[in-house]
Amino acid sequence: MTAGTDAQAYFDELIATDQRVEPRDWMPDAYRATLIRQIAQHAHSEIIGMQPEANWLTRAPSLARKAILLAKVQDEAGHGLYLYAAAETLGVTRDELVDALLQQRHKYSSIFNYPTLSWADVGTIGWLVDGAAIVNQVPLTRCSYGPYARAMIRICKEESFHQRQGYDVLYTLSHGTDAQQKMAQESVDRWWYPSLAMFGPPDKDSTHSERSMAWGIKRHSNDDLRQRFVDLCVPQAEVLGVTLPDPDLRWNAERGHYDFTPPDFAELMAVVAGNGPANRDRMRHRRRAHDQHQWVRDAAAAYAEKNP
Amino acid sequence: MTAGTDAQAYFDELIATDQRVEPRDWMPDAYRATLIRQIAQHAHSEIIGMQPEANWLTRAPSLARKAILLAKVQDEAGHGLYLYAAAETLGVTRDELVDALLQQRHKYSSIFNYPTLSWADVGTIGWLVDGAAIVNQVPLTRCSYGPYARAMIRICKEESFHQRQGYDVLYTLSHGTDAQQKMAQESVDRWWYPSLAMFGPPDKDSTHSERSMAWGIKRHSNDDLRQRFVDLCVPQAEVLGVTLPDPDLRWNAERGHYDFTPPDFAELMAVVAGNGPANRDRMRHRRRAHDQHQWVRDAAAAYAEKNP
Amino acid sequence: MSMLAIADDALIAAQRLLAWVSRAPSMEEDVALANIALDQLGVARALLSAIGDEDALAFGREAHEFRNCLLVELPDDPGGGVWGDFGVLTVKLLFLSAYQKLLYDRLADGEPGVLKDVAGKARKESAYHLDHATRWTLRLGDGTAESHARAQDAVDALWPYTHEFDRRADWLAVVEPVLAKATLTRPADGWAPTGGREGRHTEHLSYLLAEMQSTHRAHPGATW
Amino acid sequence: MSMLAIADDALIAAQRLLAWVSRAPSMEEDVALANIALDQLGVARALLSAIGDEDALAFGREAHEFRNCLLVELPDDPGGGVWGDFGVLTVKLLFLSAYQKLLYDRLADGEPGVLKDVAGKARKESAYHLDHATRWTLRLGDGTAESHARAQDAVDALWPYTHEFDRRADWLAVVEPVLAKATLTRPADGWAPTGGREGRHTEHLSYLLAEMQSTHRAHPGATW
Repeated sequence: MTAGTDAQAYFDELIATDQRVEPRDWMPDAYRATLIRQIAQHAHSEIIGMQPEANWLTRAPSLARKAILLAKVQDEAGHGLYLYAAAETLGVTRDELVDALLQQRHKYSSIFNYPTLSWADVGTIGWLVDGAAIVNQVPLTRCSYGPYARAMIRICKEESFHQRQGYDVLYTLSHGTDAQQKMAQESVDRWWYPSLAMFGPPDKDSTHSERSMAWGIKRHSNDDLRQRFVDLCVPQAEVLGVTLPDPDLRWNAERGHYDFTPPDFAELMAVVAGNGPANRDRMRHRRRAHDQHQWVRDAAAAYAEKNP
Repeated sequence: MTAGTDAQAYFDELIATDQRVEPRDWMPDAYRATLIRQIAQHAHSEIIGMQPEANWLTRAPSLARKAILLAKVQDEAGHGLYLYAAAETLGVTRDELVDALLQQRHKYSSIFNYPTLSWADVGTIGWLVDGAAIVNQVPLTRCSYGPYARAMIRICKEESFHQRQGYDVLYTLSHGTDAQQKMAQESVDRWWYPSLAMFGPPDKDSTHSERSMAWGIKRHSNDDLRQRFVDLCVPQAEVLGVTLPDPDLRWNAERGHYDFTPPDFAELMAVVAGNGPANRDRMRHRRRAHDQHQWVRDAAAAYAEKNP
Repeated sequence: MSMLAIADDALIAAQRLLAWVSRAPSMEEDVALANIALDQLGVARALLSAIGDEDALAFGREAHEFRNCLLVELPDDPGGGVWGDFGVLTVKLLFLSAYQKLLYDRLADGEPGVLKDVAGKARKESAYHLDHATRWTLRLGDGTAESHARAQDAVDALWPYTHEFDRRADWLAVVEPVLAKATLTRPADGWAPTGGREGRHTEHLSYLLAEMQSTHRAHPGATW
Repeated sequence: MSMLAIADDALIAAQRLLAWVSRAPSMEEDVALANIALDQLGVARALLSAIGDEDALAFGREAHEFRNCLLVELPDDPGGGVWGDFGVLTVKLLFLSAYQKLLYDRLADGEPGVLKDVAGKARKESAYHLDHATRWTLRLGDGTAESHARAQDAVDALWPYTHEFDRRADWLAVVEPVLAKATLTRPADGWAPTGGREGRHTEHLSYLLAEMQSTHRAHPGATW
């Protein structure tokens, strides 16, 4: 579609009045490309994000927790499907996007490149990782692109359910036996800074941000969202009875916020670049699920052709 | 080698005077074939017999027991090697014999077609299976074929060591917690009759036996050995505090032996025919170990050729 | 069929199924297999809770105390790895869900009680499982030469274990037409391993339990 | 290097090695690998006994309490199955035994105590392990095209984990010539995962422990 003056004006008007851009509407190529990249990355994150939690499905310590975790991981697959469908409204195919993931032309959220080392990590991921995701994603329910905004409404609702479940896992552990309490604390110690890093680099180093703000794709700065997350977590950690591993974490009455130690952004960059503890395992797992089932997809295609 | 009158006479003389036939000596073709079959079957049994016990190597409940079990399974591999070497003195190659196993032209002891379902089975195999093997094999230390007789001397010594270790595992269990005692009894219940079946079909149905007796390969009938084994086990079971699962087991003062219920020989025949609980798993395991390492053997051969 | 046996079938089937999640041939299949695993887990929990403490029963028993049929404990990868063979998964689910559907139908129409209540819901779920497995059996059996061969291998390997199902004639009446339509050969009957219902299992079950029970057992007396 | 870390290296290495017994490429190799596993187990037992109760330490700790390097906990089959890749096994043993030999040599020449005593015996054993692994590395690296590719894949995959070894220069001086002689390419240094010595492991260790500890944990307080 070429940009007529009218189309551009209509688009600008939609953005200016905080209305939704829909698939049939004209949109700037860069807007479309930005959205495809962002929605795809989000979809990839849901799919890769199944792995760290699925890692504890076979070993959940009670049948009730096993069922809850299974339903959660299933939801993530559903979110992935839902988001790929949203991306497809922008004129790409899911196969293209999956290929971009497998060929590592696309990224996914770096948080999933950390390993899940104990059952407590299932709780901590729910509490901190889903918690951070919600803080990141709630503003996206007002994203200027309609299909993405609507997907995020549904996803945020489910994520918030997951977050409460994770919190509950951790609460049970931190009020359990000594060994369970240790397990909970050890887990929070490992996940705190990677969770803070989920909001991306500090504003001063953040690329893409300004344009995304102007387009109504992004609504708050990385640092603002990170602060909001910390402010939410501190009182929750107190109720949980776990210690956030930051000796400099304290209330700043002047700012009306908690002061905190920022995550190690050099580590974040290393993980993004492919050198997190589990990047290789995650991609190997995803590729293997894809590659070793080529024969299944071939069979389905052959059967469909014979039985139209 | 053709049988001259002198050679046949010399062979007959050796047998008659209970001396040893050596590889360089002339021997009847049928004698050679019988020995090859028997020694190979014995070697195969050692190799296949590694599997049921190796099944508990990763899960042994103490490091001391793990080390003992590991050394035992290693001994079995060693016995296999030793026996294949003895068979090779009769003019076959190990590769031919291994091939006969993999192609299922040769048998191995049917006892290894039963699964090991608990740690107690490690004890029971030592006590009953190694015990039965020793009763079977001690007479073979006086076998007319020298290399086999000498192999059996060494093997019986080690087997008897293994038997005591197994007995000790079981003794510890049967004097342990309730759950351990149950584990021991449940294991003995499963292994008792298969162990009795290790002595083969009843004398009236036993093929090959008479000729093997005449040749000094076999020294006692199946039923005699089975009786000897039962007579040995009953007092040991009492010390162990386990019940042998035979309500008709009782001392017969007249015979000077224990009366007992014979094993279900129809079941034995089914297992021999390939339909035991684990026949397929055992052969699949052995074939896989062989097949999936063809590339390793090829590499070793290629390297040896380049570096003579 | 004891209630415990029905529960254990469902529990062990769920444990095998959920290992597929994140490893399936497609994302839709990840969702579907998670769904089937959740259904099985739901039946297991309802029945185990009727018998006693569901977690004590799931995490506190040893292998010989489980009463599931052997079929459900067989690994989807004969090598014991976490990456199963989708042909084995499909055929196993076909065999199992055909059996479970018949069983739940009978129980749902039977005497009032927990079994009737649970079966009333489970019959619909197992009808879906059977439908799902049937569709995949057709695709694999009548798909490519490779998929046909893999499906037939799975059918041949798993067939002996179906002798443990009661009311075999009814079961055959469901399964044989599916195999025929999928151009798969119905194996001859022969070896018929049993023992699951009496607690005599294969060597595979204790490994499954070792993993399943590991977290629970590492913390005796803890609440989760 | 704490005594616990040295013991845990040996224990976890033994646990990986003994899974090969009955699955090796030849019967001689079954014997050899059992032998190496027994040596590792012997070191682990001697050191753990010096620290405390060997079984409480082996079977009673959780993953984050283990101090082994990451290399030894990596599965020989990346799919987590029991059937490992002999190339991975070989290269892992080469890397590990080169490191252990250097370590035991130092300790055997060091201050009197348990470590010195254990290392005095273990240095000879690890010299044999290193020799065994070297021979296989040469055969695989300089064998067929397939074996070369598989050995190189293993070298590439495992190399990053060797950064966790201290005194890397000494280690490189042992390993680099072996790789060169085996016509294998020494990978560039880059990603250098760590954490094992602080109890931050890979996802693989907890599975290994779940299996290893299963019998022991199922019977709290029992004597074996």
